[in-house]
Amino acid sequence: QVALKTAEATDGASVDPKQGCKKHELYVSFRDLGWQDWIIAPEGYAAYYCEGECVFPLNSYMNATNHAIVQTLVHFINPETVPKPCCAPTQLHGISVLYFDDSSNVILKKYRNMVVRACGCH
Amino acid sequence: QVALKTAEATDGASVDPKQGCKKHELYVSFRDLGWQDWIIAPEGYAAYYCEGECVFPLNSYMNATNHAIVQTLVHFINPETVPKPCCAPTQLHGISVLYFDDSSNVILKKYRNMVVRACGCH
Amino acid sequence: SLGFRIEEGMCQHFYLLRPIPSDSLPIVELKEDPDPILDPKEQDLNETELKAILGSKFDQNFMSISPPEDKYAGQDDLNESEVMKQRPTGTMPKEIKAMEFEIQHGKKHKPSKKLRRRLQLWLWTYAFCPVVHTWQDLGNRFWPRYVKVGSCYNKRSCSVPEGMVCKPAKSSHFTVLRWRCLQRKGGLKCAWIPVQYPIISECKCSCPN
Amino acid sequence: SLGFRIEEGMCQHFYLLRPIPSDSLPIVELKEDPDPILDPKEQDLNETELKAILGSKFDQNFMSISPPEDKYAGQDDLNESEVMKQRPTGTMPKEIKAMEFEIQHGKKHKPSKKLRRRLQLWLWTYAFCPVVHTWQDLGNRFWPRYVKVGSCYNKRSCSVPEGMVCKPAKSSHFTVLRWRCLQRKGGLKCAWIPVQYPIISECKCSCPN
Repeated sequence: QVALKTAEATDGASVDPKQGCKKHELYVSFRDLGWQDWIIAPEGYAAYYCEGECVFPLNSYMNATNHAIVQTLVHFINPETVPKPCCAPTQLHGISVLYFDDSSNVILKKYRNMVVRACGCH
Repeated sequence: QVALKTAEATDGASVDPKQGCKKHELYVSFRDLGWQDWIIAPEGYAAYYCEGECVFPLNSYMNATNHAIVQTLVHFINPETVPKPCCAPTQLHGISVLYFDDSSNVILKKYRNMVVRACGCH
Repeated sequence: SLGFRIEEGMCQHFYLLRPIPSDSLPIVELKEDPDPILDPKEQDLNETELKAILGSKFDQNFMSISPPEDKYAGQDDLNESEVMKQRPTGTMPKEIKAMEFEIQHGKKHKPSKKLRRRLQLWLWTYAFCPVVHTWQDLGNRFWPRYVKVGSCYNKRSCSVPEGMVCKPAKSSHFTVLRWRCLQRKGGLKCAWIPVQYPIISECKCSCPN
Repeated sequence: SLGFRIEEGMCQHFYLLRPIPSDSLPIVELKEDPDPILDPKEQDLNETELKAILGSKFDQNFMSISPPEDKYAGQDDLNESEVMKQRPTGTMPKEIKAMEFEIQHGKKHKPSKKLRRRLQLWLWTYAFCPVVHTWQDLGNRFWPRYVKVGSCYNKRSCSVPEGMVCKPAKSSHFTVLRWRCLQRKGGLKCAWIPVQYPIISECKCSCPN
C-alpha cells in the first residue's frame, strides 16, 4: 500500500523543481495520517499542494504580490540578502468532516482552508 | 555603499535558517533596484521579508493554515511526496509612491501589498 | 504500511497537530466513500429499533424516513412578496427602534407616533432575514435519511441601500444516526452511532465576508 | 555600486518587472527623505512664478499657500445632525425610488404619494454619504503646500440595518507642483514639476472590504 499518492496535475510527469510555481495533485488519506480514530468521514480528500520556482521574471499567472516582485529583484541583485519568494496557496477552500470532538461527541463541521484552489509567489 | 541593507528584526544576529518562520528586517532602496528613473518618492522603504523553517510541530505563532498542517504531516511521513509548507507573508500593507506613469505623467498612487506585516506557514 | 515508522513519542505530537474546525455554515457536501460495503443493509434499517435509539431526539416535523412529498415544492421557491409577508420575529433592532424619521426641509417634520411605528415595522420587515426550511437528503448512511435544514433567503439584498445579504447567524443541531464501519480483526464491524448534524437556526442581514 | 552588475538585456527585464499601482483611496502618507538638501529654498518659492506655471490649475477654493485659518475647524468636526441636514445630491438610488412602503397587517396599507416621496427622501438622506473636505498639509516639497482633500464621513453606519459605511467611490485629482531633485554630474539639480494629486470626489455607502 502506498502511503500517499501523488501525481502531476496535467501531464502525469514527476515534479521538476525548475518548473514554475503551480498546483499539483495530492490525495491525502486520513488513515495514513493516523487520523482514522477521530475522523469518521471522509476517508481522505484531494488536498493538492503548491510547488515550483518563483523565478525572474515572474510570469503573470503566478499571482505574485507586489512584495514578491520586489523580493524577486532584491534576490536577483544580491542572492545572499533574501530568499526567493515562495510558491504557496493563494486560494483555499474547505471540506466537511464527520469527527469525534474532545468530549467524544460525533460532529459534522466545516474545516476551512483544507484544499488548494490556486498557487502563487509570495 | 551597500546595495541592500538587511538586519535581524529583534536581536541583530544573522538569519539562521533553522529558526522558525518569522518576519525579518529588509530596507529596499529604489535606486538599488534601478527604479530611480520612474519613482520620485520615497527613496526606498522598509519592506521586511519572511524566512524560517516551517517545522514539525508547527508552533501556533506561525499562523499555519489547515492545509499547511496537513502538508507538514504528509511531508513528515514521506518527505519525498511533498515539500514542507513555506514561510510567506500572511498580512501585507501598502505605501504611497510618487512616480512617472506610462504617459510620463507624475502621479501619486497607493501600491498595495508592499510591506510584510506578519508571516506564517502556507 | 507507512513508509516511515511512527514512534510512540511522535504519535503524541501527531495528536497535537490537527486542523482546526470552524463553525461556519452552511455545511458543504460530505464526500462519502462510494464502496457499497459501507452502506447499511435491509436488516440494519429496522425503524422501531432505530427510533428507540434516537428516543425523544426523533422530531417528526424536521425528520423523515421516506422522501418527503413537498421536497421540491419547499419554501425554497418562495418569491419576494411571500417572504415580505412573513412578520419578523424576535426583537426589533435597536437602530430601527431609535429612528425618528424627521424630515427637514425648512422646518422640522416629525411623523405621528402611529406613523413612526408603522415605518419602523416596515423597515424591520424589509431587513428581516427569515430562515427558509428545505428537506435535505443526507444519503443512506444517515438515519433518518431526510432532515429539514435551514438556509438564509438571499434572492434580494436585505439592506437600504442594497449591499447586505441574509447570512447564517446562529446554529443548532439535530441528533441523527450514522452508520459507521471499522476494520477489525474479525472483519468489518458496523454500527449506528448518534451524530450531531448542524443546522442554521437564525439568519441576519450582514455584509458578505 | 551594486554588488551585481546589471547588463543591458537584464535591464529590459527589470523594467517589465514592476509592482502594480492601485486606485484605492485614501492615499497613505508619503514617506519623505528627511534630508533638508532636498527642500526648496526661499528663492525657489516665488509665488508669482509658481502661479504662472500652474496657470488655470491653481484653484483658490481648494489650494492655499499659507496655513488656512479654518484648518482645524473644518467639516471634520461635523456632528451627525449637521451631516443629516445636507441634502443628498445626484440621483436617488433606484432601489429607494422603487420602494412602495406597503405595510401588511390584515389588509394592505399603501401610503399617499406625498408620504411615499417624503419617506424616500428620508431614506436617501440617511444612506447618503457626503464628501467631507479638510485642509491637508502636503509638506514643503509640494506647492501649493495646502490642499482641501475629500474624505468620507464614517462616524455612523449609513445603512438600515447598520453594517455598511461610507467609502470612497470616485476620485479626481488636483495638479500641484513637486520639488524634484536629481543627482547629476554638476551636483544636485532640482526643479518644480507638475504632479497629479488624487482626491476623493464621491463617497458611497458600501460594505467594508
